[in-house]
Amino acid sequence: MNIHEYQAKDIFRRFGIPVPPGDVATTPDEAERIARAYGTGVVVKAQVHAGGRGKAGGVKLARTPADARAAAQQIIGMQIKGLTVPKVLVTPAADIASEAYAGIIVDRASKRAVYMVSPAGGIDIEEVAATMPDKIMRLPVDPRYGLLPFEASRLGFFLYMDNAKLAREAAKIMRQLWQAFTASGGSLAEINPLVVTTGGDLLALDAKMVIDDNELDRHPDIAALRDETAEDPSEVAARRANLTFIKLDGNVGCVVNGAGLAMATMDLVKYYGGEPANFLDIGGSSNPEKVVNALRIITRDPNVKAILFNIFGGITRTDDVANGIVAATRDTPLTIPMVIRLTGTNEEIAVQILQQHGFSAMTDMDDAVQKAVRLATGGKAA
Amino acid sequence: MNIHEYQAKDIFRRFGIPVPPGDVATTPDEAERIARAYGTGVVVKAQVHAGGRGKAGGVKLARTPADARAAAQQIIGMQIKGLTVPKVLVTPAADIASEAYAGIIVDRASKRAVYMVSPAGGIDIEEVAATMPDKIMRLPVDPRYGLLPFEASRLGFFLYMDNAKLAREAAKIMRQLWQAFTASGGSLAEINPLVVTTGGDLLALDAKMVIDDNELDRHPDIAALRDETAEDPSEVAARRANLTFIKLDGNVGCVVNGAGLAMATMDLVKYYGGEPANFLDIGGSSNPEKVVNALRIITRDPNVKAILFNIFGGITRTDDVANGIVAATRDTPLTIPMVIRLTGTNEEIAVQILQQHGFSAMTDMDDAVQKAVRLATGGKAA
Amino acid sequence: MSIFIDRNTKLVVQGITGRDGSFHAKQMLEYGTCVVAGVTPGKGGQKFENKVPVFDTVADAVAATGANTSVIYVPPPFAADAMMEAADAGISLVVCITEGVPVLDMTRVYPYVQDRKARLIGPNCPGLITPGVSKVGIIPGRICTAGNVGVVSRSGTLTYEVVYQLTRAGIGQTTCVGIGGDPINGTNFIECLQAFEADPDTKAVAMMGEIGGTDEQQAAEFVRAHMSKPVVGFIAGQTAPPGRRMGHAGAIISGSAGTAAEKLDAFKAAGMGVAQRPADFVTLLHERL
Amino acid sequence: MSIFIDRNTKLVVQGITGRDGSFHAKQMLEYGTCVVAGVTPGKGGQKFENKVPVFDTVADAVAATGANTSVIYVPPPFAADAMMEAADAGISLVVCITEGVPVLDMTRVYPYVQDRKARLIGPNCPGLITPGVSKVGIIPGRICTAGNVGVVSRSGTLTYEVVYQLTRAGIGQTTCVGIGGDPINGTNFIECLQAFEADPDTKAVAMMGEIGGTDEQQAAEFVRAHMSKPVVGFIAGQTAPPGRRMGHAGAIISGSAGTAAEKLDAFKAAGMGVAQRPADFVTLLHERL
Repeated sequence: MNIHEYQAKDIFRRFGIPVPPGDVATTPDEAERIARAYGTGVVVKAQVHAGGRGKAGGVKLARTPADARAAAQQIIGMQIKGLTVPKVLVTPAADIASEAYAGIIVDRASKRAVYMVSPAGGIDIEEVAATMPDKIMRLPVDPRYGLLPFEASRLGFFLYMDNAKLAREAAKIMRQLWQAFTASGGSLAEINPLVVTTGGDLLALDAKMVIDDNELDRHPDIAALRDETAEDPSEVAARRANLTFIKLDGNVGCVVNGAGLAMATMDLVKYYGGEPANFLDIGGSSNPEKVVNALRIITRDPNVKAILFNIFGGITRTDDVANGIVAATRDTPLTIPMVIRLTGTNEEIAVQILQQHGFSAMTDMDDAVQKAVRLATGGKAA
Repeated sequence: MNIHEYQAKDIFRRFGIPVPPGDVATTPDEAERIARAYGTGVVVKAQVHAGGRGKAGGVKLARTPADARAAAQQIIGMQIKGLTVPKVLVTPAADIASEAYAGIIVDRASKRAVYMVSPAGGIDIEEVAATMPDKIMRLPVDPRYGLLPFEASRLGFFLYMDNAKLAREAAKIMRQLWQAFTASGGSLAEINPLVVTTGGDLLALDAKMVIDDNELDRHPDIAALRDETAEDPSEVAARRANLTFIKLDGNVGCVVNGAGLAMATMDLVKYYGGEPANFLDIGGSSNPEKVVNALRIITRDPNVKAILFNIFGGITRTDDVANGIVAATRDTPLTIPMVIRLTGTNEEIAVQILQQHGFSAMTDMDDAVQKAVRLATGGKAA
Repeated sequence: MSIFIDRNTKLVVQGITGRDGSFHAKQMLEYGTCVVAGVTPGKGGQKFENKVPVFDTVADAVAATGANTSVIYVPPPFAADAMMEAADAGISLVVCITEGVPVLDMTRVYPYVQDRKARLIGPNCPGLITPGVSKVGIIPGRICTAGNVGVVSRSGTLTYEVVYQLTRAGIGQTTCVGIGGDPINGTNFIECLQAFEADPDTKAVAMMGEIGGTDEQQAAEFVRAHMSKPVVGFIAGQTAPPGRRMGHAGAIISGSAGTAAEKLDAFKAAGMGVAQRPADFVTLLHERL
Repeated sequence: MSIFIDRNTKLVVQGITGRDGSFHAKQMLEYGTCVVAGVTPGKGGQKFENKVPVFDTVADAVAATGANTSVIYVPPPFAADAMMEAADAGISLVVCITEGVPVLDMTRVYPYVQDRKARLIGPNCPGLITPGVSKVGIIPGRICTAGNVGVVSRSGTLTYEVVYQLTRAGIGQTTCVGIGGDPINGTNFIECLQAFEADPDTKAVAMMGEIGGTDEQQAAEFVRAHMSKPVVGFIAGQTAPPGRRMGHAGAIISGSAGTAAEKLDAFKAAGMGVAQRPADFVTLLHERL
């Protein structure tokens, strides 16, 4: 789960990390009021779950409250990578002497959380890794010990080699960031940039955290940070229905059980000349209700020209899926064509149910995908 | 550092372990008042840093407030293994259905803290180990993981094999005890007995904790629990003077640098027919003040008939020791003979200082010990 | 022959009295798996289906039955503890089906299991099956048939799809292993490929990867350097957008790393067969057997 | 020859700018120990005594100087971290002089150091010395002389006393090792005995134990089963009362376990020479050399 910069800063602050003050505005009026209260120049920053805010014009310096108002006016409601910006963070502008990077990610190769720090901050860490690999220190953390004091010290001295005071303060921040990361069930925590102000103080000027969805049950306070106004409405609806759904731009709506098969189905749509409209996994335990919700969400997308079911019954009972299709189309019949492929557990019963209600079912995945693509493109593809 | 039962129970309570209520009395009046307030039969328990309280008559059941008063009268001030009982714990008597044992000790062999539990509680666990070894489960805890839930569960089911409810509750107590132990810097934590009441509840009826002296700086709240009224006054004085001192019953007072050499010196006193009056280690860094304090503490013991210095100068400068001897005897000359052996760092200077003040010094350990024993026993031994 | 499970597999089912555990324990018994014990704390002494003894702890189950393999169907908050319990009790193959185990839990579980020399498969995996011999997990038995192709995959139903197509085309399997879709799991592609290479009955391997991470790239390098047997690979997620988690916690393209294109290139560079779609496995394996 | 330290020992001193660290670093330099680096976070770039470079971290020191041995003089709250830092930086012999390290810290340090294949000596120990070659720790150099007796001990000044008497009697030492007086330490008697047995120059061993624990009993069993060289043992604390800690955290008789009598019996049963008093080492070793 993504959280906003201001939320990550609240967490950081709780763990003692120095972060600048800041307040959230959802209207230009509020932004102006906040800027006036600070009485200094401010930065107005889009709070949105997408990278590259700066380049997209989502971060603006404002010298006066009126500027802040104007900046908020421009930013709130703008689209960044397909997401609407619901709010801005208004925070006093800082005088920056230098910028560094500090982050923790879960590394699949070492099977550990890994610290990455670089004295070259403020830019994308991948870029640093590609162009100045010796400017990055990677430090896998043994979860059984946590970040040890000497490890924090190594990170601190790597960042501020020539300044023992800053190195020691940075080491402390490294330990605090580790605490914030583990205590929140993070899968990523980042300070970029970590700045030295012209006054010589360290400050986490930007903050990013991603929370492991699987940790949310353990951390209700963190789960409560979810901002549905910042998400795609169809994905919010899908999550509420316990579906895993990601909206794409294609024309073939896909309903599949299992993530791997769902991806393979999308790929096959593309292979046969179509474009998948979504990723949708109904999961292992198939109750008819899930199928009803899935159809409802997919048909809301005007781009979808055909619907493709691809169900391989293992734990999933294909008759449940068939019943769901029947239930969903009983009251509001579909206005676009649908191709149903199912095989596996209770396949015969499922086919019978579908046939009784005027649907036909296929058993071969390639045949089904080709047919769906043909229907979606009006026969132009494949 | 030893703490009292009532203090250990306070800690246990803070970690959620079910312990019976109880209040501390330092006078029979208080004991009576507490018993009256409970309005039930009570147990009056000596709070003293010595084992075998029960056998020594330090634990008494009292049916009425008057009985409680009488019991406190008997117990407060009594001697148990050389220590005076300064106070009693007055606690409601419990109806006991069964008694078990649970404890954590630091095990030198596995280099870990080890859990030990036994369904045969209420008696000395060493006795259980000797007579019913299959009634004990030993579980070394990996400090990098702490007590894992499945380990706590194994302990719980070992204690209450036939009762899943009790097993699960005990597992929870095992986790809480582990937390209490590690959070307090313990070197021992014990519940003996852990009882099931006739009402079917688990209760830590007795509690014992020993704190690692080396952890006290980290845990000022625990360090504050030290009860000097429960310690030998000469040992209290020694600790304040940063000396490691243990009082014994012999007649040769020993002042040595280093624990191993101190023990070896005591052993040599015994070898030559004397009896050491104490263990005393002045430690590595020798300032004259320490020597002054050491002599003051030793000469307070009327049993001491001769004093033996055995100093091997490594880090310890023997001239510092010589200066200490001179300073200590300047104002209050000794009334008993003293034998000084020193060798090592600055030995020549030390000998000179001593000779200038009328003391002689020896260099051979055996010679010095023999002489001290001879002087203490009036020439009867060796 | 087979890898990881065979006629000597003696299985304990952790969470045998739960909804999923009891359902699949029955399925495994029906398939012929040697299920010797179940574990549910507090239900020790009961019998599952009137024949499988249930214990309070895995240690008790191992002591009483000599179980050497465990399969875990417990809810996510307890799965890490269950994996560690199994490894600590001396189980040598631990298969965790549970989906939704926190990844930081897995960073602790992995060294624990390693220290005890146990093999962990999963979590968030369908388990494994040696057709006709033993099934540990949830792979539907009827879609498999004994033969000489090893199957290893990061996904569940996609594996079923491929195995189903192989079986229909007359290509049987030695063992099918689902290693799971989480970013940190116990056994990776390389360890499975190594085992298939060592298994005399396996003549070729079908491998299904996904976007995310570099496991497939490393596996391809292993194939190039160490495999004498032909391997055919597939990557799901060619149409996945970057930065979005495609269902599986591990199926996510971070920045420019972990794309399907990158993985398919690695397969080609290693001389592997590359299946553009699941159905290609049949033709590519036929060519190589 | 010698054990653990020799002419190839390249030493880094952790806490070199502290009170104890600087004093003993000078002593070691004077003795001829190859002190290649010091570490004090924040003092990187300085020179100690105008010649030994100081670094901020042990990793930096190892990278720049190739140090293979570390000696630690840092205050107790930081000692555990210092030991782990040394082991993590690739130091193969870590000697911790610091007294007062919490025992629960040591339960964490021990597996950490083990995992990194480093040898830890101490904490709360005087270190070790190979007379005439290298001194790591605080054992006074002038009481030692090169020879063919290995010395291993749980204590500091008692070791000095015995070594002093040996030297005066013309009995030289290969290496003297103080393993420390804490209940949990890195290297025990058996590992030292093993090393002395393997060292061609060591002809006999003097071993000084104390009350508390069972290390000496196990060492005696090792002597009986695996040592060809004569070993003479001593136990300090014959007059110690049970249940009281005799200075050293490890020197405590718990219940009936860890008494001097028990340990001396084990020595006798193993055919070891038993020194009743420190001076006996001289005669008993003379008989055996």
